[in-house]
Amino acid sequence: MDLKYSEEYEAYRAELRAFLAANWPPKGAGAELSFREQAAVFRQHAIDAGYVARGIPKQYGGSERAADVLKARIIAEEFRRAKAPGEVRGIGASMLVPTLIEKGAEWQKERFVPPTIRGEMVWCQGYSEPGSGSDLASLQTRAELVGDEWVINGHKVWTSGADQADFMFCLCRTEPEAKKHGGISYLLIDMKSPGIEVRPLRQMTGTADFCEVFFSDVRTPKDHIVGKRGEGWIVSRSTLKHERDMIGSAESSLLTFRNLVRLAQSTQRGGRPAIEDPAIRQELAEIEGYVRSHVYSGYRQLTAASKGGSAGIASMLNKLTSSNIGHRISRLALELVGDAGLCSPNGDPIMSVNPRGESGWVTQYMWSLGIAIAGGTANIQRNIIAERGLGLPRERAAQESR
Amino acid sequence: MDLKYSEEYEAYRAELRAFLAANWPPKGAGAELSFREQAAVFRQHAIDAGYVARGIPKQYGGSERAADVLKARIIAEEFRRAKAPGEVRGIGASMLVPTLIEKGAEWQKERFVPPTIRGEMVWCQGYSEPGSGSDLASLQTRAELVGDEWVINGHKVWTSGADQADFMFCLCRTEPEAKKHGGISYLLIDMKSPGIEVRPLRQMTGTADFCEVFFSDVRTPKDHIVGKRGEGWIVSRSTLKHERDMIGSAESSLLTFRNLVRLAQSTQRGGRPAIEDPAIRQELAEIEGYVRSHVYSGYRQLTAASKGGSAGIASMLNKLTSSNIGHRISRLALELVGDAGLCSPNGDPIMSVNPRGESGWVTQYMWSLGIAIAGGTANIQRNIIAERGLGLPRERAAQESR
Amino acid sequence: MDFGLSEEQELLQETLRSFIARDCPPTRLREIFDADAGHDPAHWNALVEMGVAGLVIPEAYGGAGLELLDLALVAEVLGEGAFPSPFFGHSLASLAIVLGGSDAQKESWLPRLASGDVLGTIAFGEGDESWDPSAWQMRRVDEKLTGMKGYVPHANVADLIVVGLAGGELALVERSAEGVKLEAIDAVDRTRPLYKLSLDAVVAEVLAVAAASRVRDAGLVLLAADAFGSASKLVEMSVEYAKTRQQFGQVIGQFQAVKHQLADMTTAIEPARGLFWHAAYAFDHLPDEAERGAALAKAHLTDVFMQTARDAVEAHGGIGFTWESDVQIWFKRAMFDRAFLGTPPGHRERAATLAGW
Amino acid sequence: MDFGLSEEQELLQETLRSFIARDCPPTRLREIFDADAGHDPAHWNALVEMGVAGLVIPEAYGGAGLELLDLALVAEVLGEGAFPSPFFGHSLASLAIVLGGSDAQKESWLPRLASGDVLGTIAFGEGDESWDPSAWQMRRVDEKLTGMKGYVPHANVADLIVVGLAGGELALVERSAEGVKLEAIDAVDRTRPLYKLSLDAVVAEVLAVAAASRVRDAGLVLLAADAFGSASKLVEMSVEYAKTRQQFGQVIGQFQAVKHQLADMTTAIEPARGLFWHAAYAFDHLPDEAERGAALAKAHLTDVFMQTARDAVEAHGGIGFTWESDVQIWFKRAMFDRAFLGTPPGHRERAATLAGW
Repeated sequence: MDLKYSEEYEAYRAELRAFLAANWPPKGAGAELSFREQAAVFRQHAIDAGYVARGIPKQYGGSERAADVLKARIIAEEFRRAKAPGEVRGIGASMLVPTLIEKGAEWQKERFVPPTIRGEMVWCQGYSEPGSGSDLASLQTRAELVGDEWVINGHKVWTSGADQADFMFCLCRTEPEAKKHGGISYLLIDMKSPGIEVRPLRQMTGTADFCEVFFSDVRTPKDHIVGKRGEGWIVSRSTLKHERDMIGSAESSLLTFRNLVRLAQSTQRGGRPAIEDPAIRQELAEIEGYVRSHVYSGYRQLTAASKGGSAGIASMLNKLTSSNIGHRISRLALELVGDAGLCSPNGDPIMSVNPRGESGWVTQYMWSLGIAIAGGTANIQRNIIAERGLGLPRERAAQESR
Repeated sequence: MDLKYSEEYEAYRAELRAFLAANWPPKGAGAELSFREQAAVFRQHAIDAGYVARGIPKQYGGSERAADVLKARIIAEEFRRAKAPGEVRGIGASMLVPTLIEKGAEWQKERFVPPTIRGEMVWCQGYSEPGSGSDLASLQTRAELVGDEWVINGHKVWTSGADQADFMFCLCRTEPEAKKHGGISYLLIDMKSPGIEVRPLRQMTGTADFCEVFFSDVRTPKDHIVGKRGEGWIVSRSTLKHERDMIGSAESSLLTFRNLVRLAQSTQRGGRPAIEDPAIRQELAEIEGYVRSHVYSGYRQLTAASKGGSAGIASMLNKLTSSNIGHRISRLALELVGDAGLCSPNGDPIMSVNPRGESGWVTQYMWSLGIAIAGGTANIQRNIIAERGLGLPRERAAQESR
Repeated sequence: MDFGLSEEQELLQETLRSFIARDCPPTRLREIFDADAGHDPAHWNALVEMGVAGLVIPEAYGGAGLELLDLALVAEVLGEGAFPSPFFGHSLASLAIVLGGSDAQKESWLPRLASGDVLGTIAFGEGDESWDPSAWQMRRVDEKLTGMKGYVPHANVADLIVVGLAGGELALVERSAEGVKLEAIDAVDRTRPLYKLSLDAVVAEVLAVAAASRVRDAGLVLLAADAFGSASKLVEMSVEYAKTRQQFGQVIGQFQAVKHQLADMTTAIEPARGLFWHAAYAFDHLPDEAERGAALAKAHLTDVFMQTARDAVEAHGGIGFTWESDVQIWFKRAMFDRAFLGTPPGHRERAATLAGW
Repeated sequence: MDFGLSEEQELLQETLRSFIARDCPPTRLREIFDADAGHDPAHWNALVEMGVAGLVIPEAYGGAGLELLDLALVAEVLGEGAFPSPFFGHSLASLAIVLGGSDAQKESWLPRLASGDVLGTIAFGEGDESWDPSAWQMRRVDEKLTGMKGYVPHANVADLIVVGLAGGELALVERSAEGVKLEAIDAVDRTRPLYKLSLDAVVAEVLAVAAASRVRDAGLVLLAADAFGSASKLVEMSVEYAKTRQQFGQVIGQFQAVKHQLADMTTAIEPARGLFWHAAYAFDHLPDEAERGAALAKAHLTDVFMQTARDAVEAHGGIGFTWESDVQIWFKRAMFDRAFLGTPPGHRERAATLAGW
């Protein structure tokens, strides 16, 4: 165990810092460009230097470097410190691209990967449906092969950014007679196609961070399928795995916890800062036990991955740990904000010292629920831990239905 | 709503107090008797006066009074206040007698009820087996009819007081080819029969409050069966219901809670009484919310019963509520006793102001687990609430296995 | 010894339930909620018709002369329906005059409050959790009030506002009086909209008896009752959902994990019914237990309601998190019940002190 | 950046695991537990052979010169086996001299502690949760000690006792010295028996440097490590039980409720492994974080262990509540880990203060 980085990595970090100092924010003529243009120019430099799109082959626009989780972490840390635009965010780069690299046809990689990792092509994901939340196998959206085109009819929900996306990667039922997972295919659909209707899906917070997407005879070319017909389930599995890791981030737990401590320091309770209340101190220290566990478990997984191994069952626990922590943090926060709990996530409490911060906690209180639900509910997570992690047998009902 | 007793009941209470003042403790010659003899004499008076064995017909030695839950409560309160011996305690009077009254043959009632309600015949219960805890349907102890006798072989566990009992009421498998609940009969067995071996079963507390009972070719007469052959499951169901009510008592939760408050008042924490610690105050008041809920829910069930009705699902929740409360109380108690948590339930902590009390809490900490397990685990309780109370469908696995 | 409801009380609840089922089913509730309308005046008129407006006003003044328990039973049913209504503020304003008014004040206001000609509300907290009468700052100079009140329910439709003053007295202010200013708050619970009230040298009438703590206690009991009714409804909705929603080839209510969560939700709320019953009964009959009982009932039931609301959202999965789901309406009602008149920890601390701990 | 174990560390753990599996399987553990024997001297000799007795003693004094992390990894494996051993007291006594001894004191004691010729233990608490050095009352007059210590682990087999003095100094007392009196306590955890120690004008040698807080911190980390190993073992035992125990015609591990309880138990303990790793590492490498890290690790892990022990008993049903069940041995170990050196709330309050909260 050694929590310092070795000399090799410290040298790498120094080199990266020099690169960032030289290139971000842009100087000279570059400083005159719009942020979007600045980001595009910088990102290309960063790809050329091997700091971005490291896992993508050069022929598809990446920098094709050997996987190194420690370097990845250093890059993340230093880019964040410099506030420099790193990997393109969003579901296209994080979920579709790895899937295409692994399972896509050559032309698909050539056409879709380069613009996606440059941020020029934006994606949305069409998995969830009103009747099938955690149970993807029961999805109903149909795609029928008519001549050289798939004709798609159905309804997807919980589609983040569908209103801004260029393309969707989508699971559709293509073999209606096949059972369960068998008849599903993984299709790519141009969001400008006729017959697509996108409606915002408003959450309890009042904002609409998701969409519903309706398909009426929407057409996409026959070759816009990833993997074989009926194998979409398998194609999608690796992608879902990535999503789970993304959500389970220990760093966001730590960040939220630090904000909670600040809240307790800035809130009054019975005429004294709330942080001086022994009950609050106990609860904070108790939560910190879980937060630190989560963070160190992340270090351990990182170390295991850097040695080419795995931390075993620990990586299956991230999501549940994260949502458990989110629940506890938000509960204490709601207690601390007091009257602000009467106001909507956008409303300012009367006479509050720190109104924005407090209504932000109301939002967080509601979102802590959304996070517990997203990417599979807690019950699904527990099933995964018990069956895949602990080796317990599947329930009879589940065995029969598959 | 009126939390006072009506005049009729206050008159009944006054009459009862006069009876108790006159009869307990015994005066004159009666005062010379042993406690056991005193209790027997007094109890017969109390039966004659209609205060004890009220639900038992006169022909079987009872006082045969109309059911009246308020009177029953007044009797319980006043007997407790006078420390007078009321109903005979134990599983014979509380579980076997109601079962016999409902399902027993005439000769069985005549022979077994009177000595049991007088405390002269002591019973133990043979339900649980090592292989079947919550799942009575899977029990293995066999009883084979050979001539005019049942010949019993098998092994029972968790039998309270088997070492002091005269008789056992016992579930045995009599029709080996019948499935599940079908082949079980309810037999009465003399504990002095050859072939019975009773061994104490020691709990984690170090004491042995239960026994194991082994049967090797134990014989009991053919007519010592309650109900028909193969119907023992049905016969036993009403008895189990009584047990669940007994365990779920709100009054013992209240009593334990009051002791917890006293513990917090008498324990020091950081140089001050623990009860002055805001974290302890919060936790106590939170627990009190549950305790009061439980107590008032009991009042409500009592009132409903006194009007000949039922409080619906509320009565299914007693057991789980009680063990949830027990868990929370014992957790806080363990925190309060501090060093006493290093000592066995029988051991005194060093330098403790109130040593007996503290090791008592260690016992309570362990027993709070025992209570959660006894009479069906929490999971079984949740199943009952969900299926019988909320009307949710049974699991497929459970459906198939029955 | 009777810890149960009378036939009249059960009838009152059933009448209200039928009325809400008919006149304010979820579709209508939805419309009011989405339009941020606060309530439907026709609904309030119907409650007035039923006698709800004057339930605890003595018969001598045109009311029904009933007790806090009856009012709490109404609150329970309104909670079940997440019914948008000025009931809460009106009831407390009426109680304030019943408990604290001089004969003349009663004469002047109670008949009109009972008949619904005047709608009342209360203005207690001034922000920063200043719900306790001892924390109020509202000043009175020459019979005129100047100051600010933070969260006044349904103030926009109220004619009469009972305002808490520094020192714990209560005063009556007419909304139409000069110097009264209202400002809508972006409140989370749209079934009980809140307003900021500013008074600038407003003429006011001080109530004869300082009954602020008693009115606060009654408010705590009503919130506890609302929480019980609401949480019970959420459990019912979750159970219904579990009986119909299919996943993995069966209704989700057949999964043991879902069953047990629903059983735990039931176990959390159902036994707590007696907590608000007892607190309401104590308010009128057991003076030594009234204040503490109200504090514990509010703390316990609004905490349980909030947790039940979280559990109900989870039981509904993704849909429960949407604006379109009815569950969120109760979720926000839980936020109101929990924070209004002060969050649970403060009441628990007060209960500890009242017990002599 | 390497948050993982070295090959040597993994080998050390594997060696110990194999040893315990062979020489102290549950049957043997049972015998020691039921006989209230405290430990098996042959087991201790084997640990000494493996170098465990001198793990953190510098090589110059015949030890292995390793760090607290290595010691904690041993504690973890001993926890897995609920191994009855004087390891805990001996390790802390050795550390006390390593950290606080003069050269002469080190010379005199460390080689013999490393070789196992001398067995050590510590005497800190004096009852009523007086675990913090600031609370000690033990008096020293003319180089002689008089007073009482409450819970001294394995004192009956120890040759050397490190005693905490009023003011926070540490002193060495030989068990055979005149005026030393031991009295067995009826301790709940029979794998680490406790003794009451009375000193009446006993000759003692005061350590050169007052290292009491550091030794306490090391003890907290070892208890946290023990708790992690023990709780992990309980989860494993519960999973195994659920895979074999039949109820209602199937193994209970097929019931979703049981599955989810086991998943929750896993989620409670497994991520917390890094908490004791990090605290142990901080003890030797991150002085600013060491004290607070130890306090949080002990508080969190021993709380989780206690809850895991309760859950494990419930997962085993009735059998888990019996003396015959192995589960109860770990349950009692949880009670030791939780209370020894002070219960979690005190450490959490200290952690809050150390953070400047």
